Amino acid sequence: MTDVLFGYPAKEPAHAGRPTKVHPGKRVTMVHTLTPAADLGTDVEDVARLVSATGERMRDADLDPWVADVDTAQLQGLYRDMVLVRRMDAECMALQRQGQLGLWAPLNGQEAVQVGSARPLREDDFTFPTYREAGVNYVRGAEPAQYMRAWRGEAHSSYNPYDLGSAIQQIIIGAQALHAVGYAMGIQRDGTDQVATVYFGDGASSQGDVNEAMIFAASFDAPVVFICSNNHYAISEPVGVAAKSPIAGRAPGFGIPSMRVDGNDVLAMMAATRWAIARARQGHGPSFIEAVTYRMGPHTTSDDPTRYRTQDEVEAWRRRDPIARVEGLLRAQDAFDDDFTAGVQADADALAADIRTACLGMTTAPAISILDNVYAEPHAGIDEERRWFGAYLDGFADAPAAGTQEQAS
Amino acid sequence: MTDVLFGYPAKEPAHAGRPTKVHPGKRVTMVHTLTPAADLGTDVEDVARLVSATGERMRDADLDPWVADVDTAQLQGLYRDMVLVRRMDAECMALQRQGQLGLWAPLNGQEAVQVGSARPLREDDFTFPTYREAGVNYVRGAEPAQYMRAWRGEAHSSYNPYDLGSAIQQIIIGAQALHAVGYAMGIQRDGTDQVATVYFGDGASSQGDVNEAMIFAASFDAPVVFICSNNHYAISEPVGVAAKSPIAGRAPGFGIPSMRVDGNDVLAMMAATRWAIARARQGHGPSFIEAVTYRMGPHTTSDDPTRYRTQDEVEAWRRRDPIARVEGLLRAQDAFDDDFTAGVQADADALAADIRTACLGMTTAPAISILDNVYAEPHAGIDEERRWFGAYLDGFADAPAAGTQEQAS
Amino acid sequence: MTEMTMGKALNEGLRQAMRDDDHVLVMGEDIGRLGGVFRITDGLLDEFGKLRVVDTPLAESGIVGTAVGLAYRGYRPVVEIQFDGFVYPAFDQIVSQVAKLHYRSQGAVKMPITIRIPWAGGVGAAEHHSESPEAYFVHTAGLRVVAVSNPQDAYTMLRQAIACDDPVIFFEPKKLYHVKGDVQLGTALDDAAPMGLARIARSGTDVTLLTYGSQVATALDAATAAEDEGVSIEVIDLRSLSPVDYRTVTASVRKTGRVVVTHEAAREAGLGAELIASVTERCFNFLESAPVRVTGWDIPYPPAKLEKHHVPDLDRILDAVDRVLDKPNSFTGVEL
Amino acid sequence: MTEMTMGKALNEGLRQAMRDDDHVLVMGEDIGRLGGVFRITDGLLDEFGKLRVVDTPLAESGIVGTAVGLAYRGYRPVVEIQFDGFVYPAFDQIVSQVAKLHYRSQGAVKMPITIRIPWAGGVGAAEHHSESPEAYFVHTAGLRVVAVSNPQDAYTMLRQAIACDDPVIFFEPKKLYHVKGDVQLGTALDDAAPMGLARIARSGTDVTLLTYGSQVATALDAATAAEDEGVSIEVIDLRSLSPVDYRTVTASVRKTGRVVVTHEAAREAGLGAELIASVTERCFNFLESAPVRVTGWDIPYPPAKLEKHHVPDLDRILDAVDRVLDKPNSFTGVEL
Ligand SMILES: Cc1ncc(C[n+]2csc(CCOP(=O)(O)OP(=O)(O)O)c2C)c(N)n1
Ligand SMILES: Cc1ncc(C[n+]2csc(CCOP(=O)(O)OP(=O)(O)O)c2C)c(N)n1
Ligand SMILES: [Mg+2]
Ligand SMILES: [Mg+2]
Repeated sequence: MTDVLFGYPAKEPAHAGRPTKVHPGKRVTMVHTLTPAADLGTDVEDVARLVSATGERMRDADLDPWVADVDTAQLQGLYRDMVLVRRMDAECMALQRQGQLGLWAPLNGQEAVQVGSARPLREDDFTFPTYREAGVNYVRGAEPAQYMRAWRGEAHSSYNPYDLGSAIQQIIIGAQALHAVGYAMGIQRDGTDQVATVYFGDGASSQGDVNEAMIFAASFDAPVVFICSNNHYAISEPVGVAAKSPIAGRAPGFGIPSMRVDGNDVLAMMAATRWAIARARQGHGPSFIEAVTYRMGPHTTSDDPTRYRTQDEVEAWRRRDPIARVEGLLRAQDAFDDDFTAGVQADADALAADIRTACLGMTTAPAISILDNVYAEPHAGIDEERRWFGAYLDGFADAPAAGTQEQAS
Repeated sequence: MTDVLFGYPAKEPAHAGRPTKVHPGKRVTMVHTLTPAADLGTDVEDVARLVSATGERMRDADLDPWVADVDTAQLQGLYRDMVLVRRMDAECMALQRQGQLGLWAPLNGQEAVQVGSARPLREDDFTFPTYREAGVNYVRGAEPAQYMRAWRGEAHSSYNPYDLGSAIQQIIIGAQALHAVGYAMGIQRDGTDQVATVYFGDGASSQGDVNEAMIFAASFDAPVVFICSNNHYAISEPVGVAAKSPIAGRAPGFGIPSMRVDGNDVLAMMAATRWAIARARQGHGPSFIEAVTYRMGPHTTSDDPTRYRTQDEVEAWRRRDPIARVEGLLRAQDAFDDDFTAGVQADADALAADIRTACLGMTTAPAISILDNVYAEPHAGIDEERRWFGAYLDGFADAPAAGTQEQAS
Repeated sequence: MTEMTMGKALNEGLRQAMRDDDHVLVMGEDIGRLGGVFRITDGLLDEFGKLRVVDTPLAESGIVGTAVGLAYRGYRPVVEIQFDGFVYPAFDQIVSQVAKLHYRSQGAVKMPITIRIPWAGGVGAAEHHSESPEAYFVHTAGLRVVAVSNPQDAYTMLRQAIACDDPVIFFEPKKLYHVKGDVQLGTALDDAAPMGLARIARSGTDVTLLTYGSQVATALDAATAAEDEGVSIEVIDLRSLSPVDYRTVTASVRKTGRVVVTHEAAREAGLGAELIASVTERCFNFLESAPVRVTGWDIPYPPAKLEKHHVPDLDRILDAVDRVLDKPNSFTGVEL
Repeated sequence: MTEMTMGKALNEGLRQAMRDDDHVLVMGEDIGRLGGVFRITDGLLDEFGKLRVVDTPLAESGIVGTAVGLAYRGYRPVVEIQFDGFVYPAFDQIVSQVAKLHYRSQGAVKMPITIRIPWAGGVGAAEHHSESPEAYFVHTAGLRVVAVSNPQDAYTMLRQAIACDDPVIFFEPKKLYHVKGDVQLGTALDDAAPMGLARIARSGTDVTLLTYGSQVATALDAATAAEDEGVSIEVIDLRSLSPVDYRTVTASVRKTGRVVVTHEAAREAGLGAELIASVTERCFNFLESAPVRVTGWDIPYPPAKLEKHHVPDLDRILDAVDRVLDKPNSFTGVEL
């Protein structure tokens, strides 16, 4: 008969849980303690963290080794990334409010999750973002127009995925988790040491697809990193609807080691992702990161969050701002002078201006183009519809701009 | 910063894990230690057990309290149940081999899971079985014809679910897990202390629906018991394809306490299910039981298991037979005399004979009946097709048996 | 009679249905505190409480699958799918369980589930938010499928759908949520036209124009425009997409002899195909020209800026009317 | 030419495709060690190894979803869905991802995924094992849909489907797995008729009988029987269900003027509706009578003992032929 023990697996010497020593094989680990919380809204301290909300560097034996090389210059880089991402997000919000975009899903508050988890990727890695991961695409090298061509309604994807190493932003909640696992299976078959990463939300963790993705990833030891951006809400539903205990606690059950990380701590996010990516590159299979963060803005520009949450709650999270704490850290290192901030500010302004220009300069494709790319090879049905539609459009030949490019309004 | 600890949640005093003391609320527990196994085929000792393979009564502090009332007479009853279930199964296999059934999914080897988990149900509870749970329906009071009317191809369900308190046997893998949770949500709304139980296999644990079911159950504290019959195979795929570590380890991640039980030990199954049912009845929400067992026969009568597993493996499991070990226990209690066995044998023979008679006596419904019950209320489309089909059948009025009942061949 | 938007009418219909029968409950994503992303369930949580207005985890198969279990238990769940494009994860539960359980159980298990789907395009939405999946459900035996086109129908037919012992897929054109109309609240359901009947939205003698949902308004506009040219169009709002009220449809076609069908959904194996096939089977000898479809192209729904080229508009409908009247039209000279 | 069953022909087709292109891999439930429940993948694991013959966990959405990821990476996954009725859990991945990703990415991401589906009834199976879901996929833009009816097509079209850069839903009639026919193995794909072309299975002059899959054999039997009564039926095996080869179809209809469509799937909004609507649109002036459908009823697939009343048989087809020929038939006097 077995002992009656909590925990899974049986208790082990503490060091065995350190990320650097996580055994690649069958061992299932949860690297950080999880206390099932009565209220997931208040569990934000139960995370791995390297920088406090006030900007002090904290020690974490698991994470520290993964950011030992991060010097002041790199920290400044992360700061700059986040400021630019926030500015990009704000500009797109503004463009939407001005009627230039149909919709925007703001990421304000989640800059650290996105920058911290995307920076560790190599150019030849591949990521699978959701609608909210514009900050990830910033890191992947997006051109200005590539942030919002789709949100403007000009096309379904803002960019060619192979240009950025980033799949098209997924709107069907959770579907991309399986794509990432399949892509990672492809990497295995090619025998390279690339990795795939995938983003999804706390709400998404309820979808069958996300769970199946973990099962497939574990079954095939796929080199994939699951990044759950727990921003505390699925539109109006607090994370407590989706999970009675921390989401990071699910992965070990599927045989996937996981970490629960302060998602507003860019350094911790970078460390955790490096840990997970290293495991994947070395052939040790999938890992899972729950990034505990907060969506400061509305779900999308269509949403009114005052209907379901208090200003107090939002303010509490403002005090955990991901950018401010890096500022604190940099100040402590005397690396936050006017030169630096002015440079960052100028870059941010330039990015915003470029985005605006790109957006306003967009042209709408001709009507007949809606029949393009339905199939990759010739298709009798589409060919016929093209003839019909062409003949129809020709009937308007004298009408202005029919069948030709329209200038954006 | 948190400690680096394995396990989830943090270690607690050992007694806290005992089923009788499992806290109803947010506390997430795995009652028995799980050592992630390199080969799930060899992990059969890592289970809660009350009767050894050779029939000795073992002590288990978690389970014992739940079967303190089980006396010799009750044990004899469980033995009888299992013998009758095995005989019923064998008879249906024979009927299929003789061309009387289209298909049969044998449960041989899994009698203890089914009898042990179904006996604790009250008549007004409700269960959601798969195609393989004929033994559960035996316990639910099935009449002979209610085992195989569907397998004979006469109807899609062998019985009216409300007669047995058992949903129609589900073939879509995993779908019924959600039905059970929904049913349990209905119980909550009615304010009764009934419970729902649901069966699915090791393979089924990969389906999105099963995972979503756990998420919904946890979210709503639904009074439902998940029973995963891990019979080591999903058709030809060994459980290792579905799970790199024991399936019972998944539930705690969703906030659901779980137990991993020897599924060939009817007493342990009964104890575990009573524990889970008690939790549900008392308003403490869902529980999960992984019953570790083995499918001794083919997946269905269409399957040839020699293509994917060895006779040695099957023989090893024969030594863990669920019926033999109760025989051992009864012998030790001097409760296995000829009178008893003869009585059980006679009952089994009678059941088999009744099943055969019921099967051979079945009549096939008339052709036009295929249009019945598509809708519960009048439907113009079906009404019209009924007129058309009726007129068509009338054209064959002189042909033998057209539109009338056919005697079974 | 009260003037209200379709969204409000649906809200009133739900409220009435919940008051009429305490086994009715609503469930879905964001339908509780938020009142749904379209506010169709606004205020219901306050009136009926958490047990009857259920914010669920984000999983459509889970929502429909648990609704099946609730129906097993005797409840009448009303499920909101947040947008048309998110119904597919629930497709298995809908097709194999919701649609078939009554049949599979020989009538023992009823599935009085209403699945509400904010539906179709024309609202400038992001991808997956403008789908017209109705043909999938029409092709699925065991389901009833309806589509509403005005506040009164929205109010009444939603109550009828909920009261019906069969599962109903209930399509609500997003484009019409804010359009107002007069609604008679609180009438007895028996007094209303049954959900299964089509409605002649406008009488006419030359051409029968079959449509449903937000296309009804476009069709009526086309009929008005055609009138100027002396063409009298009868516009039929199908209301019930499965079963189709062929009695009303064939009576019209036998009168006009000419048929145009319009819908937003793709053409290939869409509902228009069913309508034309059935009309041809039933009215062949009355037809004076080939029935014609004006539909979305056989493409995924296009990006918002281009959707106007996909959703049939007045011009495309009039072009089809010309075609069935053998007047010059865009197909003149095009080989088929 | 070698004589072999359709099952064996499919097996050979898969093997050839895997030899021709090492980015082809097969995945599904029980397809490895067991060789699939129908043994279509028999021997492939031994020849190509675990990385190219992948026994997956039991989750259809997972299978198709990971295939999407593999396609993103440049692979050409061939997915086996174990039975027709188990494709629905994958419906979301098929409809929103597989079908649309090429369009959604403006052509950047190819989805050369072949989804093989053992299909349809007539084999005395348990429920959910005899579904005919083809209309769902035909209605879904972005997919190609084919159905095979003989070993040669099975072999060749499977290779063509795998070589095609678009996703293909590939229907294999279970009823024909054991039926034998001559197969020319190993030919160059360019020499074979394109997958998109229909085949005139039997020439005739009086009636065009459109069908596909296992109904082709029934249709040919009907044509033979009709010949005895002096009726000449042209049987067209569609092969490609989307797009339909309307060139071949309309040429036949313009010749015969009379059309019968037969399929196992339910009638309402089934492929038959599409065929009749399109044929009517294209050949109205050539039609001498209303085209008629002979299909499964609008019911869930019935229990095995009753399926013979559901799947169209020779008698029901001949009854329909009588109907299009205006001879006495079961509809005589029935009001439509
Ligand atoms: C399958 C599906 N269902 C519903 C939706 C509608 N929807 C869009 S975002 C969202 C909430 C997602 O929450 P979460 O996963 O936490 O991500 P977040 O938006 O917070 O980043 C919902 C319900 C969808 N896009 N897809
Ligand atoms: C959705 C779905 N996919 C596939 C199948 C085919 N199938 C029937 S049983 C089975 C294996 C099930 O294995 P498991 O869940 O372990 O249950 P067991 O048969 O071992 O009792 C499969 C793949 C199915 N019935 N439903
Ligand atoms: Mg969220
Ligand atoms: Mg099993």
